[in-house]
Amino acid sequence: MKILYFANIRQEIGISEEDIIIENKISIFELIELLKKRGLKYKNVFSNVKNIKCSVNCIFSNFDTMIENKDEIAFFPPVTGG
Amino acid sequence: MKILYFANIRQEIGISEEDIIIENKISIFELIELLKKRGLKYKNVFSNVKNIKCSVNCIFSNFDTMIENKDEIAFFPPVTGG
Amino acid sequence: MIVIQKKSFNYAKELDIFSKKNKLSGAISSFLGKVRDFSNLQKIDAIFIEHYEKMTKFQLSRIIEEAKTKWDIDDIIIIHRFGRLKIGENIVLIAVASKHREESLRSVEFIINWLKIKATFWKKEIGSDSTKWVKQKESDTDKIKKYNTSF
Amino acid sequence: MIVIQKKSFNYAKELDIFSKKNKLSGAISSFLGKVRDFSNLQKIDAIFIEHYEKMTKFQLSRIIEEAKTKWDIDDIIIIHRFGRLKIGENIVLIAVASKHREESLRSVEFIINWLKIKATFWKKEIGSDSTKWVKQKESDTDKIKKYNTSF
Repeated sequence: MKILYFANIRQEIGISEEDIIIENKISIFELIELLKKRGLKYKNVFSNVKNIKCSVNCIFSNFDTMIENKDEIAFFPPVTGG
Repeated sequence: MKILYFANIRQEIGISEEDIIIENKISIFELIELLKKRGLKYKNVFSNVKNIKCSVNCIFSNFDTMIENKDEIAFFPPVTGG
Repeated sequence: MIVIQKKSFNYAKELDIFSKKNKLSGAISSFLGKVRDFSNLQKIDAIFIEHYEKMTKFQLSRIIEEAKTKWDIDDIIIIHRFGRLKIGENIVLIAVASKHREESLRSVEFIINWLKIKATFWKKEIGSDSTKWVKQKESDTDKIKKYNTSF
Repeated sequence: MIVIQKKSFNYAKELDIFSKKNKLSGAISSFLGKVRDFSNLQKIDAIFIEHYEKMTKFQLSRIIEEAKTKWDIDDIIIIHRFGRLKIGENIVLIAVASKHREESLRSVEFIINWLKIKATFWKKEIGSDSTKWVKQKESDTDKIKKYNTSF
Protein backbone atom coordinates (compact mmCIF):
# COMPACT_ATOMS: atom_id res chain seq x y z
CA MET A 1 0.00 0.00 0.00
CA LYS A 2 1.04 3.55 -0.64
CA ILE A 3 1.56 5.63 2.49
CA LEU A 4 1.80 9.41 2.31
CA TYR A 5 2.97 11.85 4.98
CA PHE A 6 2.26 15.57 5.05
CA ALA A 7 3.34 18.73 6.85
CA ASN A 8 5.14 18.23 10.20
CA ILE A 9 4.68 14.44 9.93
CA ARG A 10 6.43 14.38 6.55
CA GLN A 11 9.15 16.58 7.97
CA GLU A 12 9.71 14.48 11.08
CA ILE A 13 9.73 11.14 9.29
CA GLY A 14 11.84 12.63 6.53
CA ILE A 15 10.02 11.16 3.53
CA SER A 16 6.79 12.11 1.79
CA GLU A 17 5.71 8.64 0.69
CA GLU A 18 6.58 4.98 0.76
CA ASP A 19 5.22 1.59 -0.28
CA ILE A 20 4.50 -1.23 2.14
CA ILE A 21 3.23 -4.73 1.38
CA ILE A 22 0.98 -6.41 3.91
CA GLU A 23 -0.22 -10.03 4.03
CA ASN A 24 -3.81 -9.57 5.11
CA LYS A 25 -6.20 -6.72 5.72
CA ILE A 26 -5.24 -4.73 8.78
CA SER A 27 -6.61 -1.74 10.60
CA ILE A 28 -4.93 1.66 10.57
CA PHE A 29 -4.21 1.11 14.26
CA GLU A 30 -2.27 -2.00 13.27
CA LEU A 31 -0.51 -0.16 10.46
CA ILE A 32 0.65 2.46 12.94
CA GLU A 33 2.04 -0.29 15.18
CA LEU A 34 3.91 -1.71 12.18
CA LEU A 35 5.29 1.72 11.31
CA LYS A 36 6.45 2.37 14.87
CA LYS A 37 8.74 -0.64 14.51
CA ARG A 38 10.50 0.97 11.54
CA GLY A 39 12.61 3.29 13.67
CA LEU A 40 12.81 6.08 16.19
CA LYS A 41 11.41 8.79 13.92
CA TYR A 42 8.24 6.79 13.31
CA LYS A 43 8.03 5.95 16.99
CA ASN A 44 8.23 9.62 17.92
CA VAL A 45 5.69 10.73 15.35
CA PHE A 46 3.15 8.07 16.20
CA SER A 47 3.70 8.06 19.96
CA ASN A 48 0.81 10.49 20.30
CA VAL A 49 -1.87 10.13 17.63
CA LYS A 50 -4.18 12.73 19.11
CA ASN A 51 -3.16 15.29 16.50
CA ILE A 52 -2.86 12.88 13.61
CA LYS A 53 -5.60 12.57 11.02
CA CYS A 54 -5.63 9.98 8.30
CA SER A 55 -7.31 9.27 5.01
CA VAL A 56 -7.91 6.10 3.05
CA ASN A 57 -8.18 6.71 -0.68
CA CYS A 58 -8.79 10.41 -0.06
CA ILE A 59 -11.56 9.86 2.51
CA PHE A 60 -11.02 10.98 6.10
CA SER A 61 -11.03 7.72 8.07
CA ASN A 62 -11.01 6.43 11.61
CA PHE A 63 -8.08 4.38 12.87
CA ASP A 64 -10.19 1.23 13.01
CA THR A 65 -10.79 1.34 9.25
CA MET A 66 -9.55 -1.86 7.58
CA ILE A 67 -7.07 -1.39 4.76
CA GLU A 68 -5.39 -3.52 2.13
CA ASN A 69 -2.52 -3.31 -0.37
CA LYS A 70 -4.43 -1.47 -3.07
CA ASP A 71 -5.28 1.42 -0.71
CA GLU A 72 -3.61 4.80 -0.47
CA ILE A 73 -3.20 5.86 3.15
CA ALA A 74 -2.19 9.36 4.25
CA PHE A 75 -1.19 10.68 7.68
CA PHE A 76 -1.30 14.39 8.43
CA PRO A 77 -2.12 16.99 11.10
CA PRO A 78 -5.47 18.82 11.14
CA VAL A 79 -5.64 20.97 8.00
CA THR A 80 -4.87 24.69 8.01
CA GLY A 81 -5.63 26.02 4.53
CA GLY A 82 -7.66 29.03 3.46
CA MET B 1 -40.93 73.57 5.62
CA LYS B 2 -39.56 71.61 2.70
CA ILE B 3 -41.57 68.54 1.76
CA LEU B 4 -40.10 65.88 -0.53
CA TYR B 5 -41.89 63.04 -2.29
CA PHE B 6 -40.26 59.96 -3.71
CA ALA B 7 -41.04 56.98 -5.96
CA ASN B 8 -44.75 56.21 -6.50
CA ILE B 9 -45.74 59.03 -4.13
CA ARG B 10 -43.78 61.57 -6.16
CA GLN B 11 -45.32 60.15 -9.32
CA GLU B 12 -48.89 60.22 -8.02
CA ILE B 13 -48.68 63.71 -6.57
CA GLY B 14 -46.83 64.91 -9.65
CA ILE B 15 -44.10 66.96 -7.97
CA SER B 16 -40.90 66.00 -6.18
CA GLU B 17 -40.82 68.80 -3.65
CA GLU B 18 -42.64 71.85 -2.33
CA ASP B 19 -42.44 74.45 0.42
CA ILE B 20 -45.13 74.98 3.01
CA ILE B 21 -45.25 77.56 5.80
CA ILE B 22 -46.94 76.57 9.06
CA GLU B 23 -47.87 78.79 12.02
CA ASN B 24 -46.96 76.52 14.92
CA LYS B 25 -45.31 73.18 15.45
CA ILE B 26 -47.50 70.36 14.18
CA SER B 27 -47.26 66.60 14.03
CA ILE B 28 -46.71 64.72 10.80
CA PHE B 29 -50.24 63.36 11.23
CA GLU B 30 -51.46 66.96 11.14
CA LEU B 31 -49.26 67.77 8.17
CA ILE B 32 -50.82 64.87 6.29
CA GLU B 33 -54.29 66.21 7.09
CA LEU B 34 -53.22 69.63 5.74
CA LEU B 35 -51.84 68.05 2.58
CA LYS B 36 -55.03 66.03 1.98
CA LYS B 37 -56.88 69.36 1.70
CA ARG B 38 -54.63 70.40 -1.20
CA GLY B 39 -56.45 68.27 -3.78
CA LEU B 40 -57.55 64.88 -4.95
CA LYS B 41 -54.06 63.58 -5.73
CA TYR B 42 -52.91 64.24 -2.19
CA LYS B 43 -56.12 62.76 -0.81
CA ASN B 44 -55.60 59.57 -2.80
CA VAL B 45 -51.96 59.21 -1.87
CA PHE B 46 -52.52 59.81 1.83
CA SER B 47 -55.84 57.95 2.14
CA ASN B 48 -53.90 54.88 3.22
CA VAL B 49 -50.68 55.60 5.07
CA LYS B 50 -49.87 51.99 5.83
CA ASN B 51 -47.26 51.89 3.09
CA ILE B 52 -45.94 55.38 3.60
CA LYS B 53 -42.73 56.03 5.49
CA CYS B 54 -41.46 59.45 6.41
CA SER B 55 -38.28 61.14 7.51
CA VAL B 56 -37.60 64.37 9.34
CA ASN B 57 -34.20 65.85 8.49
CA CYS B 58 -33.09 62.51 7.09
CA ILE B 59 -34.12 60.48 10.14
CA PHE B 60 -36.88 57.90 9.81
CA SER B 61 -39.71 59.27 11.98
CA ASN B 62 -43.07 58.31 13.36
CA PHE B 63 -46.16 60.24 12.35
CA ASP B 64 -46.51 61.75 15.81
CA THR B 65 -43.15 63.51 15.50
CA MET B 66 -43.53 67.27 15.88
CA ILE B 67 -42.16 69.38 13.05
CA GLU B 68 -41.59 73.04 12.32
CA ASN B 69 -40.75 75.32 9.39
CA LYS B 70 -36.99 74.68 9.40
CA ASP B 71 -37.48 70.93 8.99
CA GLU B 72 -37.15 68.87 5.84
CA ILE B 73 -39.88 66.23 5.64
CA ALA B 74 -39.93 63.39 3.13
CA PHE B 75 -42.67 60.89 2.26
CA PHE B 76 -41.86 57.68 0.49
CA PRO B 77 -42.72 53.97 0.28
CA PRO B 78 -40.56 51.31 2.02
CA VAL B 79 -37.14 51.36 0.37
CA THR B 80 -36.11 48.84 -2.28
CA GLY B 81 -32.45 49.44 -3.08
CA GLY B 82 -29.54 47.01 -3.29
CA MET C 1 -16.01 55.03 1.48
CA ILE C 2 -19.50 55.63 0.17
CA VAL C 3 -20.07 56.29 -3.52
CA ILE C 4 -23.53 56.95 -4.95
CA GLN C 5 -23.35 57.50 -8.66
CA LYS C 6 -25.34 57.42 -11.87
CA LYS C 7 -22.61 56.02 -14.08
CA SER C 8 -21.66 52.37 -14.13
CA PHE C 9 -18.72 51.09 -12.12
CA ASN C 10 -16.10 48.50 -12.86
CA TYR C 11 -16.53 45.70 -10.32
CA ALA C 12 -13.08 44.23 -10.86
CA LYS C 13 -11.27 47.55 -10.87
CA GLU C 14 -12.94 48.75 -7.69
CA LEU C 15 -12.09 45.54 -5.84
CA ASP C 16 -8.56 45.63 -7.17
CA ILE C 17 -8.04 49.13 -5.79
CA PHE C 18 -9.71 48.15 -2.52
CA SER C 19 -7.59 45.03 -2.07
CA LYS C 20 -4.35 46.87 -2.85
CA LYS C 21 -5.28 49.70 -0.50
CA ASN C 22 -5.81 47.07 2.21
CA LYS C 23 -2.88 44.90 1.30
CA LEU C 24 -2.31 43.52 4.78
CA SER C 25 -5.93 42.77 5.62
CA GLY C 26 -6.16 39.00 5.77
CA ALA C 27 -9.76 38.85 4.54
CA ILE C 28 -11.78 40.73 1.95
CA SER C 29 -15.42 39.78 1.50
CA SER C 30 -17.66 41.35 -1.07
CA PHE C 31 -21.19 41.38 -2.40
CA LEU C 32 -22.18 42.48 -5.90
CA GLY C 33 -25.83 43.00 -6.82
CA LYS C 34 -26.76 43.06 -10.51
CA VAL C 35 -29.91 43.69 -12.53
CA ARG C 36 -31.69 40.43 -13.25
CA ASP C 37 -33.76 39.80 -16.36
CA PHE C 38 -36.90 38.88 -14.49
CA SER C 39 -38.70 39.58 -11.25
CA ASN C 40 -41.45 37.69 -9.52
CA LEU C 41 -43.85 39.69 -11.59
CA GLN C 42 -42.57 39.93 -15.12
CA LYS C 43 -39.75 39.80 -17.64
CA ILE C 44 -37.98 43.09 -17.32
CA ASP C 45 -35.90 45.17 -19.74
CA ALA C 46 -34.30 47.60 -17.33
CA ILE C 47 -34.72 49.18 -13.93
CA PHE C 48 -34.85 52.76 -12.77
CA ILE C 49 -33.49 53.68 -9.33
CA GLU C 50 -34.45 56.87 -7.58
CA HIS C 51 -32.97 58.01 -4.28
CA TYR C 52 -33.05 60.69 -1.60
CA GLU C 53 -29.48 61.79 -1.99
CA LYS C 54 -28.83 63.54 1.30
CA MET C 55 -30.53 60.85 3.36
CA THR C 56 -29.06 57.90 1.44
CA LYS C 57 -25.53 58.99 2.16
CA PHE C 58 -26.39 59.61 5.81
CA GLN C 59 -28.11 56.24 6.20
CA LEU C 60 -25.24 54.34 4.58
CA SER C 61 -22.75 56.08 6.85
CA ARG C 62 -24.84 55.10 9.88
CA ILE C 63 -24.89 51.48 8.71
CA ILE C 64 -21.11 51.56 8.29
CA GLU C 65 -20.62 53.06 11.74
CA GLU C 66 -22.87 50.43 13.24
CA ALA C 67 -20.91 47.65 11.53
CA LYS C 68 -17.68 49.10 12.87
CA THR C 69 -18.96 49.00 16.44
CA LYS C 70 -19.84 45.33 16.00
CA TRP C 71 -16.73 44.01 14.28
CA ASP C 72 -13.03 44.79 13.97
CA ILE C 73 -12.95 46.17 10.44
CA ASP C 74 -10.03 47.66 8.49
CA ASP C 75 -11.99 49.27 5.65
CA ILE C 76 -15.40 49.36 3.95
CA ILE C 77 -16.55 50.46 0.51
CA ILE C 78 -20.14 50.79 -0.68
CA ILE C 79 -20.91 51.79 -4.26
CA HIS C 80 -24.57 52.14 -5.25
CA ARG C 81 -25.96 53.38 -8.53
CA PHE C 82 -29.11 55.26 -9.40
CA GLY C 83 -30.83 56.17 -12.66
CA ARG C 84 -31.62 53.77 -15.49
CA LEU C 85 -29.79 50.43 -15.43
CA LYS C 86 -29.94 47.70 -18.03
CA ILE C 87 -30.11 43.95 -17.50
CA GLY C 88 -26.83 42.55 -16.18
CA GLU C 89 -25.50 45.91 -15.05
CA ASN C 90 -23.99 46.31 -11.58
CA ILE C 91 -26.28 47.97 -9.02
CA VAL C 92 -24.37 47.76 -5.77
CA LEU C 93 -20.97 46.68 -4.52
CA ILE C 94 -20.10 46.19 -0.87
CA ALA C 95 -16.64 45.13 0.24
CA VAL C 96 -15.15 44.82 3.70
CA ALA C 97 -11.50 44.29 4.60
CA SER C 98 -10.63 42.84 8.00
CA LYS C 99 -8.01 40.79 9.75
CA HIS C 100 -10.12 37.66 10.06
CA ARG C 101 -12.73 36.16 7.77
CA GLU C 102 -15.56 36.15 10.27
CA GLU C 103 -15.62 39.95 10.57
CA SER C 104 -15.66 40.65 6.86
CA LEU C 105 -18.25 37.97 6.01
CA ARG C 106 -20.55 39.04 8.85
CA SER C 107 -20.31 42.73 8.09
CA VAL C 108 -20.90 42.43 4.34
CA GLU C 109 -24.09 40.54 5.14
CA PHE C 110 -25.02 43.10 7.81
CA ILE C 111 -24.50 46.01 5.42
CA ILE C 112 -26.52 44.57 2.53
CA ASN C 113 -29.31 43.46 4.88
CA TRP C 114 -29.62 46.92 6.45
CA LEU C 115 -29.14 48.72 3.16
CA LYS C 116 -32.25 46.89 1.91
CA ILE C 117 -34.27 48.33 4.81
CA LYS C 118 -32.68 51.68 5.62
CA ALA C 119 -31.05 53.15 2.51
CA THR C 120 -33.45 55.46 0.65
CA PHE C 121 -33.37 53.94 -2.80
CA TRP C 122 -36.47 52.96 -4.78
CA LYS C 123 -36.48 50.63 -7.73
CA LYS C 124 -38.88 50.68 -10.65
CA GLU C 125 -38.98 47.74 -13.03
CA ILE C 126 -39.38 48.61 -16.66
CA GLY C 127 -41.01 45.68 -18.42
CA SER C 128 -42.07 45.31 -22.02
CA ASP C 129 -45.72 45.83 -21.11
CA SER C 130 -45.65 47.99 -18.02
CA THR C 131 -43.49 49.67 -15.40
CA LYS C 132 -43.99 49.12 -11.71
CA TRP C 133 -42.40 50.22 -8.48
CA VAL C 134 -40.86 47.30 -6.64
CA LYS C 135 -42.39 46.44 -3.27
CA GLN C 136 -40.21 45.81 -0.23
CA LYS C 137 -40.05 42.11 0.59
CA GLU C 138 -41.18 40.81 3.92
CA SER C 139 -38.22 38.43 3.83
CA ASP C 140 -35.96 41.49 3.81
CA THR C 141 -37.51 42.93 6.94
CA ASP C 142 -37.17 39.49 8.54
CA LYS C 143 -33.45 39.37 7.80
CA ILE C 144 -32.64 42.30 10.08
CA LYS C 145 -34.55 40.93 13.05
CA LYS C 146 -31.59 38.81 14.07
CA TYR C 147 -29.43 41.87 14.71
CA ASN C 148 -29.36 43.40 18.14
CA THR C 149 -29.37 46.82 16.51
CA SER C 150 -31.83 49.63 16.12
CA PHE C 151 -31.30 52.78 14.16
CA MET D 1 -14.59 25.44 -11.01
CA ILE D 2 -11.73 24.41 -8.75
CA VAL D 3 -8.23 25.72 -9.38
CA ILE D 4 -5.28 24.71 -7.20
CA GLN D 5 -2.12 26.39 -8.36
CA LYS D 6 1.35 27.47 -7.34
CA LYS D 7 1.42 30.75 -9.22
CA SER D 8 -0.32 33.87 -8.02
CA PHE D 9 -3.75 34.82 -9.33
CA ASN D 10 -5.28 38.17 -10.16
CA TYR D 11 -8.20 38.68 -7.77
CA ALA D 12 -9.90 41.38 -9.83
CA LYS D 13 -9.45 39.62 -13.15
CA GLU D 14 -10.82 36.32 -11.85
CA LEU D 15 -13.91 38.00 -10.43
CA ASP D 16 -14.37 40.01 -13.61
CA ILE D 17 -14.38 36.84 -15.69
CA PHE D 18 -16.67 35.13 -13.18
CA SER D 19 -19.16 38.01 -13.12
CA LYS D 20 -19.25 38.27 -16.92
CA LYS D 21 -19.71 34.51 -17.23
CA ASN D 22 -22.68 34.80 -14.85
CA LYS D 23 -24.03 38.02 -16.24
CA LEU D 24 -27.63 37.37 -15.26
CA SER D 25 -26.98 36.14 -11.74
CA GLY D 26 -28.39 38.83 -9.47
CA ALA D 27 -25.86 38.25 -6.70
CA ILE D 28 -22.16 37.51 -6.58
CA SER D 29 -20.51 37.11 -3.19
CA SER D 30 -16.84 36.49 -2.71
CA PHE D 31 -14.18 35.89 -0.13
CA LEU D 32 -10.47 36.60 -0.59
CA GLY D 33 -7.92 35.35 1.91
CA LYS D 34 -4.47 36.98 1.91
CA VAL D 35 -1.19 36.43 3.73
CA ARG D 36 -1.00 38.64 6.82
CA ASP D 37 2.22 40.01 8.24
CA PHE D 38 1.75 38.55 11.67
CA SER D 39 0.17 35.58 13.39
CA ASN D 40 -0.71 35.04 17.00
CA LEU D 41 2.78 33.78 17.50
CA GLN D 42 5.17 35.99 15.61
CA LYS D 43 5.92 38.50 12.89
CA ILE D 44 6.09 36.51 9.69
CA ASP D 45 7.91 37.03 6.41
CA ALA D 46 6.13 34.48 4.24
CA ILE D 47 4.14 31.30 4.41
CA PHE D 48 4.56 27.92 2.80
CA ILE D 49 1.51 25.87 1.85
CA GLU D 50 1.69 22.15 1.25
CA HIS D 51 -1.26 20.05 0.08
CA TYR D 52 -2.40 16.53 -0.81
CA GLU D 53 -3.26 17.26 -4.38
CA LYS D 54 -5.60 14.40 -5.23
CA MET D 55 -7.50 14.65 -1.96
CA THR D 56 -7.69 18.46 -1.93
CA LYS D 57 -9.45 18.55 -5.27
CA PHE D 58 -11.80 15.79 -4.18
CA GLN D 59 -12.59 17.48 -0.86
CA LEU D 60 -13.26 20.84 -2.49
CA SER D 61 -15.56 19.22 -5.02
CA ARG D 62 -17.47 17.53 -2.18
CA ILE D 63 -17.84 20.87 -0.40
CA ILE D 64 -19.14 22.44 -3.61
CA GLU D 65 -21.61 19.60 -4.15
CA GLU D 66 -22.83 19.95 -0.58
CA ALA D 67 -23.33 23.71 -0.99
CA LYS D 68 -25.32 23.06 -4.17
CA THR D 69 -27.70 20.72 -2.37
CA LYS D 70 -28.31 23.40 0.26
CA TRP D 71 -28.78 26.50 -1.90
CA ASP D 72 -29.90 27.44 -5.41
CA ILE D 73 -26.53 28.35 -6.92
CA ASP D 74 -25.68 29.38 -10.47
CA ASP D 75 -21.91 28.99 -10.32
CA ILE D 76 -18.97 28.57 -7.94
CA ILE D 77 -15.25 29.19 -8.28
CA ILE D 78 -12.55 28.26 -5.77
CA ILE D 79 -8.92 29.20 -6.37
CA HIS D 80 -6.35 28.11 -3.78
CA ARG D 81 -2.62 28.44 -3.95
CA PHE D 82 0.20 26.34 -2.59
CA GLY D 83 3.98 26.80 -2.32
CA ARG D 84 5.73 29.84 -0.93
CA LEU D 85 3.63 33.01 -0.59
CA LYS D 86 4.82 36.42 0.49
CA ILE D 87 3.05 38.92 2.79
CA GLY D 88 -0.01 40.45 1.14
CA GLU D 89 -0.28 37.77 -1.55
CA ASN D 90 -3.62 36.15 -2.31
CA ILE D 91 -4.07 32.66 -0.85
CA VAL D 92 -7.66 31.74 -1.66
CA LEU D 93 -10.59 33.15 -3.60
CA ILE D 94 -14.13 31.83 -3.32
CA ALA D 95 -16.96 33.32 -5.35
CA VAL D 96 -20.57 32.21 -5.72
CA ALA D 97 -23.12 33.48 -8.24
CA SER D 98 -26.81 33.04 -7.48
CA LYS D 99 -30.17 34.61 -8.15
CA HIS D 100 -30.64 36.03 -4.67
CA ARG D 101 -28.15 37.43 -2.17
CA GLU D 102 -28.96 35.01 0.63
CA GLU D 103 -27.76 31.98 -1.31
CA SER D 104 -24.45 33.46 -2.41
CA LEU D 105 -23.60 34.96 1.00
CA ARG D 106 -24.49 31.76 2.85
CA SER D 107 -22.62 29.49 0.50
CA VAL D 108 -19.40 31.54 0.40
CA GLU D 109 -19.34 31.33 4.19
CA PHE D 110 -20.17 27.62 4.09
CA ILE D 111 -17.37 26.92 1.62
CA ILE D 112 -14.64 28.81 3.47
CA ASN D 113 -15.72 27.34 6.80
CA TRP D 114 -15.61 23.79 5.48
CA LEU D 115 -12.44 24.39 3.48
CA LYS D 116 -10.72 25.29 6.76
CA ILE D 117 -11.66 21.88 8.19
CA LYS D 118 -11.77 19.52 5.22
CA ALA D 119 -9.43 20.70 2.48
CA THR D 120 -6.01 19.08 2.80
CA PHE D 121 -3.78 22.15 2.90
CA TRP D 122 -1.15 22.81 5.56
CA LYS D 123 0.41 26.16 6.26
CA LYS D 124 3.86 26.85 7.62
CA GLU D 125 4.76 30.30 8.85
CA ILE D 126 8.23 31.47 7.99
CA GLY D 127 9.30 34.04 10.56
CA SER D 128 12.58 35.86 10.89
CA ASP D 129 13.66 33.59 13.77
CA SER D 130 11.90 30.32 13.15
CA THR D 131 9.42 28.45 10.99
CA LYS D 132 6.44 26.66 12.41
CA TRP D 133 3.51 24.68 11.16
CA VAL D 134 0.23 26.45 11.85
CA LYS D 135 -2.16 24.69 14.25
CA GLN D 136 -5.84 24.31 13.40
CA LYS D 137 -7.95 26.71 15.45
CA GLU D 138 -10.65 25.45 17.72
CA SER D 139 -12.78 28.39 16.61
CA ASP D 140 -12.63 26.95 13.09
CA THR D 141 -13.96 23.58 14.19
CA ASP D 142 -16.69 25.42 16.10
CA LYS D 143 -17.80 27.27 12.97
CA ILE D 144 -18.92 24.14 11.18
CA LYS D 145 -20.99 22.83 14.06
CA LYS D 146 -23.94 24.94 13.01
CA TYR D 147 -24.30 23.12 9.71
CA ASN D 148 -26.53 20.11 9.48
CA THR D 149 -23.95 18.44 7.30
CA SER D 150 -21.49 15.63 7.70
CA PHE D 151 -18.92 14.54 5.19
